Amino acid sequence: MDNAWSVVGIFMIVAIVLPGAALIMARLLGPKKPSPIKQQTYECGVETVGESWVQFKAQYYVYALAFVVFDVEVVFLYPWARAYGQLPLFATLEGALFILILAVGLLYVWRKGALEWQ
Amino acid sequence: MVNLGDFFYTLGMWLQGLLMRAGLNESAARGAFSALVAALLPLIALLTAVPLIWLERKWIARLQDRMGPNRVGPFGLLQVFADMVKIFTKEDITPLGADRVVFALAPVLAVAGVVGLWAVIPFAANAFGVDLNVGVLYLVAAGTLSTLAIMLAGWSANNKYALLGAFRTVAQMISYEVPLVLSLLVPVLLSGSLGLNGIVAAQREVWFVFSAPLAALLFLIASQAEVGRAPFDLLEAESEIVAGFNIEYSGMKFGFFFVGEFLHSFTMGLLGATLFLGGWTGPGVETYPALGAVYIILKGTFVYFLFVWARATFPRIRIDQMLDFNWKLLTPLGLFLIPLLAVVNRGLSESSVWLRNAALLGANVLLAALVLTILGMRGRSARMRAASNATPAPAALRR
Amino acid sequence: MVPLSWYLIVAAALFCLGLYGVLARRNSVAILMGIELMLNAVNLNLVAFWRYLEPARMSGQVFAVMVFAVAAAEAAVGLALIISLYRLKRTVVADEADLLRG
Amino acid sequence: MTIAQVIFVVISAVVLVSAVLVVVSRNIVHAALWLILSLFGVAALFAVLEAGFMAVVQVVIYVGAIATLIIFAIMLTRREMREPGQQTHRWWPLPALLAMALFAGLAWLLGSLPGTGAAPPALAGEDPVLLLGQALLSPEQYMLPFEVASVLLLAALVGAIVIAGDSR
Repeated sequence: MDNAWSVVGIFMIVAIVLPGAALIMARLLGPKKPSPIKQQTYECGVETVGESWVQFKAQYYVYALAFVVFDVEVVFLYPWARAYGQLPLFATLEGALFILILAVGLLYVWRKGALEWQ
Repeated sequence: MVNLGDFFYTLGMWLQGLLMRAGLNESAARGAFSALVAALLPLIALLTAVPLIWLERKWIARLQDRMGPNRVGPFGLLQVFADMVKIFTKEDITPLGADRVVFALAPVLAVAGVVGLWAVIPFAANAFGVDLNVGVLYLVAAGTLSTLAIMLAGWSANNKYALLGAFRTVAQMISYEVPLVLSLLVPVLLSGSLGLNGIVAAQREVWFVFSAPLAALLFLIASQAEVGRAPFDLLEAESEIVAGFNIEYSGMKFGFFFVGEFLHSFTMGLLGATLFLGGWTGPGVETYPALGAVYIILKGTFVYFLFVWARATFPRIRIDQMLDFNWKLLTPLGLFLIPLLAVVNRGLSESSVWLRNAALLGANVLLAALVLTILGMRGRSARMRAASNATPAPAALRR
Repeated sequence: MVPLSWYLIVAAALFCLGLYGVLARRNSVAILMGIELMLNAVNLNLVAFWRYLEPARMSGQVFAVMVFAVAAAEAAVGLALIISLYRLKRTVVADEADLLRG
Repeated sequence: MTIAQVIFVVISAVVLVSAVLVVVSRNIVHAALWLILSLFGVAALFAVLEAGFMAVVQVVIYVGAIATLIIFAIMLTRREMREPGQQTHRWWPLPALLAMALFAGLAWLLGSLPGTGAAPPALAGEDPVLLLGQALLSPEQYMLPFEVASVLLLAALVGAIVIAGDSR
């Protein structure tokens, strides 16, 4: 029990079990009268045409891509933010350089027009 | 001697003493106690949703010049319980062709992701689930569960509008996660600690909302978008995608998405209070640490009120505006803010607290003025272009 | 107490599963998932060695963080290639990606 | 078995079983979901190893970012998913045999390795994240890889945008 994460583990298990138990309780309490019409896919009363896989804009991928890159960047920045105060000023500038290199990436994506929704 | 001022500590010690008298040794008693806290805190978090829903409905009603719930019980206080009875006894419909397990898992994860955030929030000097040395990153990690839940919900329902809505929602959530994590980085920069207790302790003198107001603003906007409330509620635009990713959900499963949203908003309020408004610090906390719980709940409710206020005030934005606002304003702003604050903070680390914080505030104001000037210039040129396009073209150019 | 060898065995099994996925799957997204499993096995090894051999020096964790960065870059570029290929040839099956054969 | 060992075995079982399901699932979306569970399991193993930073980073980067990217890519290339066709090669037993042989070899090698049964040494009193930051920032340690990582991410961003956005 000396590992702080064991508390987090118990916490997450309870956080998943509680709503799960409530769902089961609701299922027991609620009526159950399934019918094919009721279970149809809902589209405001209009009958469904085709399957549920519709073609998506590839542009969603561009945003996901930018997100991944910046997410990884920020993860690198957290140890920097933790340590820079106890290191020479040089270390602060290293972090700034790290951010600026990626800011160039954002500028490139912007200039390329990949961020224009169409 | 019983010190009621330090209520939580006294309670904890009393319980541990009880366990030790029952035959456990000291470390086992401490372990059992923290396991008990870890098991009770999620329950408390879930129950918080009950007063929250009433509070928010009343606030929204007052902001819109209505009464709000006022039929069931005094001031409509029992309305939420009536709704709970209703939602518990509703039929639980799973559409044909849905992936049943994933369909049921999604709402559970949506709630668990929000409740998971409560594990690290310090409510008072001695009242918190656990003090992780990577608390701030833990918040980001727990937040990914909510994104995951929405993807699962959208995919498993076998409905094209659900999938479309889920894609929009996820695009919004991951986009706004960038400024959110950038704004979470600022308290870490200023306090030199990743644990939330360390961040609160570093705000004893000056709250971070005063040394980094821009970061607090980023946090406010990004968390509103992360929760997906107006003006960022285009992911459930009824007129376009009939309620989005949760279209096929009914009964308790729908209720969980609903509860998750309310609870997420309030939890973000608590986090905003912890990271930027000094958490449980306040007058008299040194002598009566239990007062901290009162302070953080008041501050958290205040931030939550800001979220509700924004929800009641702003009209819904379009998807291109939502993405532009994030990638062309908030993210670059965050990227410039962080090195600026780091350099100022590190450069003045030897000088007095007040000078350093004044310089940080000055840096924020300068950056804000710069951004506003650039935005003003861009807006003016856009208006000029629009005006020149509106005038009829010369006859020679007309074909 | 869990000995180091247990972690290494789990990591080895994870690596071999990933390897099987990479070699046997036809869908290129599934191949990429296999690569992610292999990278995770490597990370598990790095962190286990850090904890058991040199907890005072952070080399193991630094390497693991670098693996994260490489994994993210690889996934970003790899999936972009797959999407681009899908647009061009309407397939994500790796064997059918024979652009040079014309 | 002690409690720690039970916890380890349970988490490892989750990791390995879901990894098996990743490589054998016929439905690619299910494979992605099992991958997410496997990645969560690895994060839990990191937490057991008291590498808290690694655990949260695993969830943030792998589950939050890479898995999201994979699911987006699956949705964008969806036609293939509906096809009931073979998900593995005709000659799939060959890689299976190869993987098993590799595992047997590694296991034999591990068995002959000395000193893998010892208990882990106590952690240093310092915050591991602080030590990690210092290691990443000091010029005599890993300053160069730190900066190169940012260049790598820049290259990945530019390259992926060029590749994925070539239709416009």
